[in-house]
Amino acid sequence: EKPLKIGYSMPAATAGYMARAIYWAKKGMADWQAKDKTIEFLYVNAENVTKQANDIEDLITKGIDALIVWPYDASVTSVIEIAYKAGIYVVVMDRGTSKVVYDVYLSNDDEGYTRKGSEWLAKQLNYKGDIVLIEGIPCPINTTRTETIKATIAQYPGMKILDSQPGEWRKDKALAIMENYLQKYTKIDAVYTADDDMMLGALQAYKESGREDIKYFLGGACDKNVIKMIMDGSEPLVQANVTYPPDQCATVVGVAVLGARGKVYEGFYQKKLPTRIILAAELVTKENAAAYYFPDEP
Amino acid sequence: MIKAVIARVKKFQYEKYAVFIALAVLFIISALLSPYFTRIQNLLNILRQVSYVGIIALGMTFVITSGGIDLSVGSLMAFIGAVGILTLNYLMGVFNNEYLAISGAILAALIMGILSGALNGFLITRGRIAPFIVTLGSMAIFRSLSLYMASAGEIRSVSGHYGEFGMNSIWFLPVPVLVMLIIAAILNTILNSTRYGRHLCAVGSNPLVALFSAINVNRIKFLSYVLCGFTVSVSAVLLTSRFNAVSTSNTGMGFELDAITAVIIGGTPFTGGRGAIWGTIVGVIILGIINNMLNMLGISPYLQGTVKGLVIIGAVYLQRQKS
Amino acid sequence: MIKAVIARVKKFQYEKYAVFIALAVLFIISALLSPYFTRIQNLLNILRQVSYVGIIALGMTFVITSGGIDLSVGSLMAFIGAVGILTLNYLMGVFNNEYLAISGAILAALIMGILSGALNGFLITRGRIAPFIVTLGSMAIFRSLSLYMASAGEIRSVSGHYGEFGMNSIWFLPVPVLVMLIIAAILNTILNSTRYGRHLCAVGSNPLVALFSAINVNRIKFLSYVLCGFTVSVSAVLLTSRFNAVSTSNTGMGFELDAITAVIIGGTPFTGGRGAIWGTIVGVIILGIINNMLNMLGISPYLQGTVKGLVIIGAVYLQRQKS
Amino acid sequence: MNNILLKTQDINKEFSSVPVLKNINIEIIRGEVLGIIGENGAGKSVLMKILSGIYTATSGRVIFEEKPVIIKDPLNAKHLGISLIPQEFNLIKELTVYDNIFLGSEIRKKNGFLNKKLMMTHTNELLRELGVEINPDEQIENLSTAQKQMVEICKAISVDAKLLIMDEPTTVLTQYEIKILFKLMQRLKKQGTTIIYISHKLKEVKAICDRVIVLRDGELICSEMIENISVLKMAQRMVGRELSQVFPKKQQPEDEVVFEAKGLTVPGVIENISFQIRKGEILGLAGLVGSGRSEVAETILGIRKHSVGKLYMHGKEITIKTPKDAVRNGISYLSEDRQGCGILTNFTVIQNTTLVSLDAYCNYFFGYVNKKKEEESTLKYKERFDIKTENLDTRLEYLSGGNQQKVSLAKSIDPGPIVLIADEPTRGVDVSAKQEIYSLINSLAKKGLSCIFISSEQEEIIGMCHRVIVMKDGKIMNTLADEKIKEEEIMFLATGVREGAKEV
Ligand SMILES: Nc1ncnc2c1ncn2[C@@H]1O[C@H](COP(=O)(O)OP(=O)(O)OP(=O)(O)O)[C@@H](O)[C@H]1O
Ligand SMILES: Nc1ncnc2c1ncn2[C@@H]1O[C@H](COP(=O)(O)OP(=O)(O)OP(=O)(O)O)[C@@H](O)[C@H]1O
Ligand SMILES: [Mg+2]
Ligand SMILES: [Mg+2]
Repeated sequence: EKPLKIGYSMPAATAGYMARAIYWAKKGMADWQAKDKTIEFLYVNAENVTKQANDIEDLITKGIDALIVWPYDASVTSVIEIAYKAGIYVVVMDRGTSKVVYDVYLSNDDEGYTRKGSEWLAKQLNYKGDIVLIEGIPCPINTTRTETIKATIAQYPGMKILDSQPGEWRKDKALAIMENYLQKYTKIDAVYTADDDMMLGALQAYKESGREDIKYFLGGACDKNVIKMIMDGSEPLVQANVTYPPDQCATVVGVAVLGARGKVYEGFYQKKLPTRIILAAELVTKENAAAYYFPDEP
Repeated sequence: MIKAVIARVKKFQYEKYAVFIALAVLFIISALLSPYFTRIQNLLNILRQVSYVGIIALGMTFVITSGGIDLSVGSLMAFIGAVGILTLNYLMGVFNNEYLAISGAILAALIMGILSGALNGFLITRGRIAPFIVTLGSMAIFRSLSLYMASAGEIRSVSGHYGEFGMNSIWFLPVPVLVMLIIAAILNTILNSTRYGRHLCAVGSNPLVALFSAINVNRIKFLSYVLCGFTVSVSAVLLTSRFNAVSTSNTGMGFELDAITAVIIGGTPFTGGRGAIWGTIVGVIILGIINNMLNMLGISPYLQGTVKGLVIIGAVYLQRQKS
Repeated sequence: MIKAVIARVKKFQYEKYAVFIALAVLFIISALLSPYFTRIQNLLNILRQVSYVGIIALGMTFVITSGGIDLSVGSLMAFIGAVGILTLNYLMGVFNNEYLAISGAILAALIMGILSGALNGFLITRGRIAPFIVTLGSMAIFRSLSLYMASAGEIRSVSGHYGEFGMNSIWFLPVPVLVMLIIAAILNTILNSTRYGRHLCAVGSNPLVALFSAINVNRIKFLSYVLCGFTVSVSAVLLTSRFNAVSTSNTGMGFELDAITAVIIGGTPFTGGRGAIWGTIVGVIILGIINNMLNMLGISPYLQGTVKGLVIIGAVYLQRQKS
Repeated sequence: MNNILLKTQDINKEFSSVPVLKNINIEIIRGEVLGIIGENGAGKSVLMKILSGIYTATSGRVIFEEKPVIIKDPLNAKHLGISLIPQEFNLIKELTVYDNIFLGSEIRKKNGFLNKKLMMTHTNELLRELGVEINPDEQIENLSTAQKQMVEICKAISVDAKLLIMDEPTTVLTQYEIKILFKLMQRLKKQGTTIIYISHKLKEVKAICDRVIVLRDGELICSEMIENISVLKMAQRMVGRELSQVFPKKQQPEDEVVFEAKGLTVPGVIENISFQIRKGEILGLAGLVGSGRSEVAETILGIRKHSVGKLYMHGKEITIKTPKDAVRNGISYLSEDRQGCGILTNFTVIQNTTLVSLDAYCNYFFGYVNKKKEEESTLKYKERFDIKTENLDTRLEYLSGGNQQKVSLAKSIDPGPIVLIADEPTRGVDVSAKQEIYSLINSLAKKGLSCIFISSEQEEIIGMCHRVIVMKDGKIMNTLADEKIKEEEIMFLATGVREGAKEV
């Protein structure tokens, strides 16, 4: 087969989740390379959106056939567009673009991610109780998540969101915020954090405080340590999680290879791969936790 | 005696051109390491990629020469970008001429840049607060205000033409590169051939002596921050035009560190009193080449920081002065 | 005459205690705004929250007093944390005494901190490279090395006891707070009452005069970076012990800016020559109170930056000196 | 038109409630050269700074050209036509000579750009008039102290001031340069410039001034036409008491050679410098500006690397790489560049005094400083030199120039050196303190100290030294001893010209 040059651009690992995403991206590339020696991967990593635009330009200069981008945010659309218009096979993932400048868009479901989780939480609490939130860094995904849970909880008159503060996707920040919440609110029923790193920080603060009012801690995105807790039942405060699988970063590699070669999945009767693939957010509980446990992830 | 003169001349030239030598060394190494590096398109890419930080670094050179520092440039960039695009979108509804709207938005952005710089300058000179603190504070404030304007999301322009000029090339030079070079030429002249430039160095070197020499120290400092704000706004207009959008949470992130680094690599001392405009340009280009090479060579993302750190230290080591 | 004395005393005290006054003002405002603020537990929380940056800021005070700067502290924290926990996990397999393993790991971390600080100091003094560049470079390098060690993920300790001492309180003071206060007391004595402290101020004030005064300028500077590396390692041990883990991508992120800000709020001038250890402690506490109040008042995340920026500028404005 | 250019009415100045000027009423007459003298800390510089807008008076008025004026900053003073050469250096080290001379009053072309060529030409003219060879395009940081002083003077005379204030312009100049300066002042006077001249060199005051004003402790003591007051009288008025013999009696040095330099060479700066100094000897180094005297000192100190040459202490060869080595070997240096190399302006009097000798105040184990001991020994210097300061914890930036110099001297003596290199030790010090310094050096010499005495004041060299080395262009011209030490001879060796043989 004809050699294929695939460029892969991701944001840098500034949070635990991104580290796992990069792990899967690399795994995806390594697996394909082992299968098919004619594929060359060029992987780049950006600390900010401007650097990502530069990265994509550099990849185009190196004459790639396909481009996989996890955009920092939708503002890189215009640069992705250059690649797309130049006839490069473009796969965009996760945080979307503002125009259709891709052949395939593959993503997790941010809204579903929060809705599934918050509905589970509401149900566990019998639709009654007070919740505190810990958000990530202010950015579009964070806004989606925060607004979704606010909307979900608003459906239930017995429930109230007491507060929502930014924990920057960081364990230590979330811990400090939780310490402050515990001073401020004498009764909290559950804690929702926008991802697992922050949930672990908040949990630690709660345990250190010696209080006994909180019933549930819910994060998301299946940190391996959290999944282990759920599997083992070692932490009664943590009983569920929602998937936001970072292995999408490996999946897109296959999508790009097939797409760039004009192929489709086996048994897929359409001429082309689907333009939009949205991965469902699944609720993880003790029953199904084992399926989501990847001990090799960072 | 003649010997002494020759020695003097030699030393002088080495110091003056050290940064260019560092650039040449880096260029040659890069050319040897990657076949893509010397392609015209790649070199033009590098130039355009660095031009946004480059333009800011030019203003920063003035601020650092005056003995100050401006940490707010990155956030200010997002803020001005947001103001510019919001104005554009608003004006698109008011005027029926798109170009008029674009001009209005650019004007608004430039004015905003000047005002924001003036605010920094005012607090530093009139308020007598350390530049580090003032601009650290305004860094937080500008970012926060831009996040607030769009709930941390991006603001897209509704104009189809706004995105054009930022991507155009004139003859073969991309517009932002051209703008950077023009501003550099102007600022270089100001720094070396005008009264303001002289006074700037004097203020940066020893404000007390400058005061004794009947120089209006506060005015000189104030203007350097205004200028810096202006360059940020120029850069913001070009960058938002490139994206035809601004990301309030991301745009300009970390630019302050890049700009300061470029200025210092370029030979302007951190303590002020002297400034090297062309040195700054070389400084940003060095940073650009490093980033480009990291991509071209496909170095592990985890180890890129190590390579980058080593090259920056190495580039400055090459041009360190004899004791 | 008596009048004169009174006036003198007044002036002297205002400058010296300005930062304490700023703290008091902030404290009173906070107490009025939020009923939870003055709870003992909340105040202890604030102290513990700031102690990690606080310990680093103490070392930073020495570096800034010497006329330098250290941008690498945040990354170094992650790096040392990673080294410490990896060593711990390794030693847990070698020794069968857990406490022995923990002691070994802490020792390794402290040594690593001293060595890393020494590396910075060496490049700055022997290499004659600007502190800004050296530590910017090593910031990138340390972060990159720690990311590499764990593929940007988290490294957890396998020890059950390592996490304990970082959490303990002695009498009622949390261990990290106690450590911070003890280090502050020691460094305050060193700065004000020993030969090294005197020489440090001399070097920061005017290196040429220091050189003529038979001071080994390079040695003094070098030691300040070593000390800073040491304080980072102490802080790293306490922080990783708190979490019984280190996140290579997150730990220490942005600590350099917080530490420098605290030092400057505390009254140490950015240009060196003078240092205020207790001022630095007050500086971190001010930062801690700001963060605490932002949460307590439930201010919108988008606008938190604005409030924080304003308060920092305001706190320093309160203590600006008369011209 | 009235012939009074400037008048002060009841000027008072306090620094944090401490009065330094009390009800000063003076009149300055158009076209005169007015001398102002007074002890260190008398308030001369402060008064001048008030006239040039650097400080504002606590109370009182200034009348300039018959109009009351408020001089709020130096810019304001410049517009009025008042120009000041401050006592401390006032140059930007990163800028060139001509930039500094025209700083704040740059010449511009019609298009607004700097007219560098014209400024350089003017600079060249000014420098030639002063008789110094400095490249106008040279950076200040590459100049020697005396050269800087000349640039400073150029700077002041380059502006067309109505009132030119010179605060101790000649402290580091030799007679040769001073003569040129005086010629220049005469010319300016003829052109109608009024000059205020502050100096501790009373003979100069006598020579150049038309009238002299004496300040003591912030009060105006008297104003006399120069014909009516002798140098001795001036000194008495300043100090308020009789003054005894200026120079102490020279002691015969011992025969033992303490220190020796052999063939010191720093390419392009000094060449083949060899000399010996005996125990208790005071060895003078004389020469013109830029003759390389300070460079010899800096080379011995290890600040400059010598390419050839050896140093011996008590006959044993010593290697000195840094000033620390020098101090360890018992060599101490008093720099002529007080603010650049000598003292730390943000350190207190005590901290400065003990900076070099700090080891003696520390315990061995921890380097813990015994502050009581520090204070005691600093107090001794304060009393001995009459250092005028509120208390010993005052930062040096708040001391007058002469008092800073006294602290600087204390600092270099405190380690108890075997060899003291004193570079312009009496720079800016008043007459009575000068006497005190002379007698101190003399008594130390009696106890066995060897002193290399660098000075631009011939009188000092002649009055103090056992032998004098005269330098020119970085080389030793000759060494004079005992009765051979004469002004005429030193001048001849330093310039290579006999007095009156040639006009420069
Ligand atoms: N900024 C200041 N703050 C406080 N005190 C000051 C300040 N400047 C000067 N003084 C004090 O004012 C007094 C007069 O100082 P001034 O500099 O006028 O003396 P001077 O007559 O010029 O002496 P010298 O001959 O040594 O130069 C001194 O006692 C000095 O300590
Ligand atoms: N940093 C430097 N670089 C190059 N040349 C220098 C430097 N400093 C001084 N010189 C030169 O060295 C020569 C000697 O200067 P020096 O300061 O020793 O004179 P001096 O005899 O001490 O005069 P004075 O005692 O009056 O200051 C001068 O010609 C000067 O130009
Ligand atoms: Mg004076
Ligand atoms: Mg000299």
